[in-house]
Amino acid sequence: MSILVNKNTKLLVQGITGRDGGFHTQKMIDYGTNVVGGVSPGKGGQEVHGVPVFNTVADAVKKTGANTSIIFVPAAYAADAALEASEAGVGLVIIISEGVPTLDMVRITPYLKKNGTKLIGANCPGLMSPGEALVGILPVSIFKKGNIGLMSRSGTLTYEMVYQLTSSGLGQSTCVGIGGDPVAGLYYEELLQMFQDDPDTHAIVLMGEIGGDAEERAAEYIRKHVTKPVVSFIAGQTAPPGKRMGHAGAIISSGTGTAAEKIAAFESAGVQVAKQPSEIPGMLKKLLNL
Amino acid sequence: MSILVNKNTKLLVQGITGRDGGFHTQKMIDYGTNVVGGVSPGKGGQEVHGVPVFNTVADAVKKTGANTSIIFVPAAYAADAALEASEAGVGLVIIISEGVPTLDMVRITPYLKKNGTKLIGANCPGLMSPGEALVGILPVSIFKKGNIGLMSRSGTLTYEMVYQLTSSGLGQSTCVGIGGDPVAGLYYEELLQMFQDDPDTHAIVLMGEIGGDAEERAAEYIRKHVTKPVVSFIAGQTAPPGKRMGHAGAIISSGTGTAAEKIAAFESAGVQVAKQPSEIPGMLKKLLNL
Amino acid sequence: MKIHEYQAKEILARYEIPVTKEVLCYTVAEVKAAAEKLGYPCVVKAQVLTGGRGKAGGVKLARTLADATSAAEAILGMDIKGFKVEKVLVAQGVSFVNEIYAGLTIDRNTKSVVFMASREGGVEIEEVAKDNPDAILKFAIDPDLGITPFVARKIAYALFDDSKLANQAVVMFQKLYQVFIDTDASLVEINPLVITSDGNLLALDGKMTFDDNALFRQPEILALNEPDEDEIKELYAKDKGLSYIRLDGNIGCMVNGAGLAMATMDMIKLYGGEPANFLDIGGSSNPQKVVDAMNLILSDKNVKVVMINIFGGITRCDDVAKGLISALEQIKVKIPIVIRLSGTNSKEGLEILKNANLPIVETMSEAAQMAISLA
Amino acid sequence: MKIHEYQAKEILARYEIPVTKEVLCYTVAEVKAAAEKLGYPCVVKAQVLTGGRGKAGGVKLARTLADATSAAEAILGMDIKGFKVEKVLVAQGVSFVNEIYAGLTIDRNTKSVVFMASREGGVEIEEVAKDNPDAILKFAIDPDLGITPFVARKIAYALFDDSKLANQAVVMFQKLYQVFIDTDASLVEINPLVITSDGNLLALDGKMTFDDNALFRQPEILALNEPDEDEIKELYAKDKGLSYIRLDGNIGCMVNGAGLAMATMDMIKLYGGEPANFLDIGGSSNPQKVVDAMNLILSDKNVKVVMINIFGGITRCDDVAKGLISALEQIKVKIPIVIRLSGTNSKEGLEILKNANLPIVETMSEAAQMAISLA
Repeated sequence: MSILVNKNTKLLVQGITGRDGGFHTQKMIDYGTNVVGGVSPGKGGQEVHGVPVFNTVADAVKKTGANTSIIFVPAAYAADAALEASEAGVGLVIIISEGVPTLDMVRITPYLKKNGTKLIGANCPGLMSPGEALVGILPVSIFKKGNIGLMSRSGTLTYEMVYQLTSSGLGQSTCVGIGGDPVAGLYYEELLQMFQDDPDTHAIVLMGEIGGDAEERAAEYIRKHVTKPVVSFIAGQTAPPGKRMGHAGAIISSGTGTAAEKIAAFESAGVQVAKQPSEIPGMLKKLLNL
Repeated sequence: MSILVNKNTKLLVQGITGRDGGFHTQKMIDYGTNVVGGVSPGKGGQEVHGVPVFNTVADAVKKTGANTSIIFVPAAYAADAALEASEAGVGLVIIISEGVPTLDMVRITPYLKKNGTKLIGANCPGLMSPGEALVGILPVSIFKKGNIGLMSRSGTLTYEMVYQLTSSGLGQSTCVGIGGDPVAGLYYEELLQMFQDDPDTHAIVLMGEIGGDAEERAAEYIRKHVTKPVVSFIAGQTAPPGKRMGHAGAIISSGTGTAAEKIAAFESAGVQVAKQPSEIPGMLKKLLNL
Repeated sequence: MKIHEYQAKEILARYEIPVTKEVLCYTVAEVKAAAEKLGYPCVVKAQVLTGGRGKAGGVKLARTLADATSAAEAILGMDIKGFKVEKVLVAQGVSFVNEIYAGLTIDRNTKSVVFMASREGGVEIEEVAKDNPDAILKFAIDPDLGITPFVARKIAYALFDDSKLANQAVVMFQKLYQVFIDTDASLVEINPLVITSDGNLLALDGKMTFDDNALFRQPEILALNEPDEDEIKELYAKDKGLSYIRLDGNIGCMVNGAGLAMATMDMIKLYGGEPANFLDIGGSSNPQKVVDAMNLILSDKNVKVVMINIFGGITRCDDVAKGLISALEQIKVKIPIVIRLSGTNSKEGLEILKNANLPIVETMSEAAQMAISLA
Repeated sequence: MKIHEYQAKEILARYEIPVTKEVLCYTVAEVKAAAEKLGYPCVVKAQVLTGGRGKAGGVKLARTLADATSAAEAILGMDIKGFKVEKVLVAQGVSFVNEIYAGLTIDRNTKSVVFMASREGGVEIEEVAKDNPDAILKFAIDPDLGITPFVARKIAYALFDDSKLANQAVVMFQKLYQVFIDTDASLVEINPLVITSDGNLLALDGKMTFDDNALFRQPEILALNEPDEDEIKELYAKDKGLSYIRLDGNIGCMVNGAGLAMATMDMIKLYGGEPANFLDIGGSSNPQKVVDAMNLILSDKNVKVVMINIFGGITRCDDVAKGLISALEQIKVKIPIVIRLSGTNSKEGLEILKNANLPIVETMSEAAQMAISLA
């Protein structure tokens, strides 16, 4: 099993006629993801990699029964694309686009919530459930089906971690890149609960970052609700204070969000924190008695 | 019993320091309604008829536990007052104010819904559950406790009807003036269901008006969901087409909303329609075998 | 509140919605000059605040100056449903391939603004609604979102197969919604919205009405108001806190509450009488209102009897009674009055009237019957 | 993006939020003229895009012309946390009875704009947060509603006991929120917001930062940007689709993804090295980016070795490899390069690099250790 995406995923690609949308549509199809349609206003009726293109998400959902949508449209239009998917009844929306204005995310959040639409991203690499479905831009070759659930604010750091896990023989149930923006969709707490509830996830890896207090809140959540082993790594431990390291999330503001605070919070919740990603497979094996 | 308001109602009066707010606060207290507080920004700390006044609804709810609020503030501020009550957790809000802009009502509707706040009005006389509580501006002397549920788009027509009922010995469970504006709170369907569910309501009187299709929808609802006897009267049967009769609701637009259409809809749903209010008590007695 | 077509199109143009080139004219000479300037064909259209001008002959195509002249002569001064045509709009003739309907109004059931659109434009939308309801698409607009681009696209791609037209429509429909919101409209309608022969969208006609309750915050819209004689009376009434509509009968009515006022009229008709007016003195208890209301009723010389039907809620009967006494002191009322008073402070009110020796009855039907017998 | 106090207050003033009378000055002579014009006491304040100017001596009260002169001489040219003071604001001295804090920012947890308010203004809000967290009131603003009047009243009556002040605050707080929304801000702060001796609200200081992601639709805000030398490099990088921050070490880093870039820096430090920069080449696969990135790294003369760490997702390894080859053809890279490439199209990428005879390692820690050994 897995969380969020699996063999039942019927995927729509918003922005399928763009360079990245088209490229990754092919990759997802190659992996076996059930890509049922694409959306690109004014290009309805065309086909991309054999996938039918529609003018609106509503049309696409009506014709294909899509239940998940991945968004590759330019940042200025990404929030509206997510609203469109939500209004059309899509239950899970993943925004890959980078650079979405924060207030756009603030504006769409209540609407998606009202419609019961789950959101991943923006500015994220998407999800991968090895052996089930790729819904994102993750490099499939590094994954292996297994029982580790992984979530991360950073895209490439996720790949790094997956690479280490797979190299050590530890497969993954689902890997989720939650994105590094200040206002994002599903976050640690919701995903921790999903992994906790997924029978095929035996341990959880949480890749954190400096800035904000999401890791501290996750630690608190783990203490209260998570019985499965959780290990973590915090990126940016050596970042200079006050500098914004690419992710808007990664700002150390005075007194909160430092790596030291996050590590302390995790450790007090019984979560082991690795000094470098390569330590994590060993920690997991020990915790799982492998 | 009764619907919506009863002895457990803890009432707040928004706009308590105004002329109408003050006058009707006294009337409601006189009737025995539990008026726990009033709101008037900048007048917090004062008292009106022995009722403490607060600057904000949040303050008032915190201090008094109010669960219902009645709004007498000027029309331009009424929608904001309703939002304030809803945000503070008030479950039932009644807007008495007349002349609230339609788009204000459109704007507040989703917020109240999201918060689970029921709304009555605007531009309505409020509610009366005889022997339980008066939450409105209805003249108490004409009411009598009993088993007829009454709802009406018109204020004074409600009084007229109540007067006829009481004169004929038929008491009322609850009387609700739903208001005559184009966009209003609880409407026939919701209230029909409440009366249907109220064991002490034995029959329902629905006072309709020309314009819109609310009566037609109510007829459909009655056919499907209401087993108790319903009788009706439609005001404006002789109104000239195209003229707006005070209530924004009362416009006959070509082909829809005429008295004839409404009467036909009701009759096909088994609802008896009276030619004048004074016929209604006789109809009810026959239906209830009194 | 209604405005003229030319006013509606001025507002649309301000929001950069393309409208026909046109000139407002008050005289035949102005129409001739406008037609010469705009070229032929052009269209001469009566500007009246009522529908059905087309069927009444208020819209004429002119292919020559002579056409334009005779159209102007025919239409200016014409009576359309009781409205005298005092001005016409001369609009450039447009060659088009298709007529669309686009309109925004308030939907009571979804409690939201609804965008109505149809590929069958050019005729009255009510007729389309009756004959072919599926041809009208309705999109309830979430008030928290407004018409976001995706909503506009949904509407546009439902109406247009061509993506160039759809793109134009996406921009236009968002602006149309903005007009609706910014002006507190109750109706904004473009019918027809045409696809011109060169493949662009253009508003041939425009109609807007506004929420009277919101005019207090719309001074620019209020300034466009051009009430006719009856409406001036109605506005005067509104200004005094009254709601008045003149009718053709002889029994003047003064009632509090619109529903009761309508029921009062129904009652009068039921017993064979004819009401002279609808008059709702509203939900407040200001004695001056009764004075104003009485003046308004008596200004109609057809009125032979006044029936006052008050059920006191927020309007206190004692205030009504005081107002009546005060009104009758100020105006010499020579015609009979029938009063029915009940509700809040009715005891005090009845006491006051008794002292003034005014005729009081107990029920609405009694009052109606007595009024009819005195008319 | 940050702006200066004087710029923030100009924006506030445009929204009719009362701010102190003040003059921006670049020279001592200008300060003298401004002080004479504004009268005494006045305040001379360094305008630098960093916090803590007060502690650094960048704010001085002047009671006389001599005071103002010496303050100007002391502050102009001063270095505050690496920022040279090139301009000062001379502000009229204000007599006040109380200092309030009012600020708006984004709250990640409620995913909304949050209004923070405190009766304990005048000090850094982070200190209040640490010492007396209950003294900070937080109001999450429903994005569908904004700060409606009732929300503004809730905040105002929590801060002010006097209803005259509360009424002023209701108006001001609604405008403050409008500033935040209209400008796509990430922080709007008035600290202190003072109650003047004559009982009015006045913004003594103003601070605003903006969402970089939204600058594309905020040309007026973007025009206010005054980047320093490092920021110019960062902006140049941003313009090229790169995210660059200069640091003090000697190992140049080129990484895709912010998290991996941080982890790369962590790794270098873990093994005893010092990164020369943070450089994220982002999530697209344009070969030109690698050329630009290499130029940027080599513009730092401290760099002794370049460590390239690419994990291909949306960035395809073959594009990175092509970009590298292209970059190395264009620029004569005299220092060693360590490359680690993995992920999407990594096979094709590695093939390309092998043909070009470039050094490749398999893991991040190997790459870090090799880079350190070569530095």
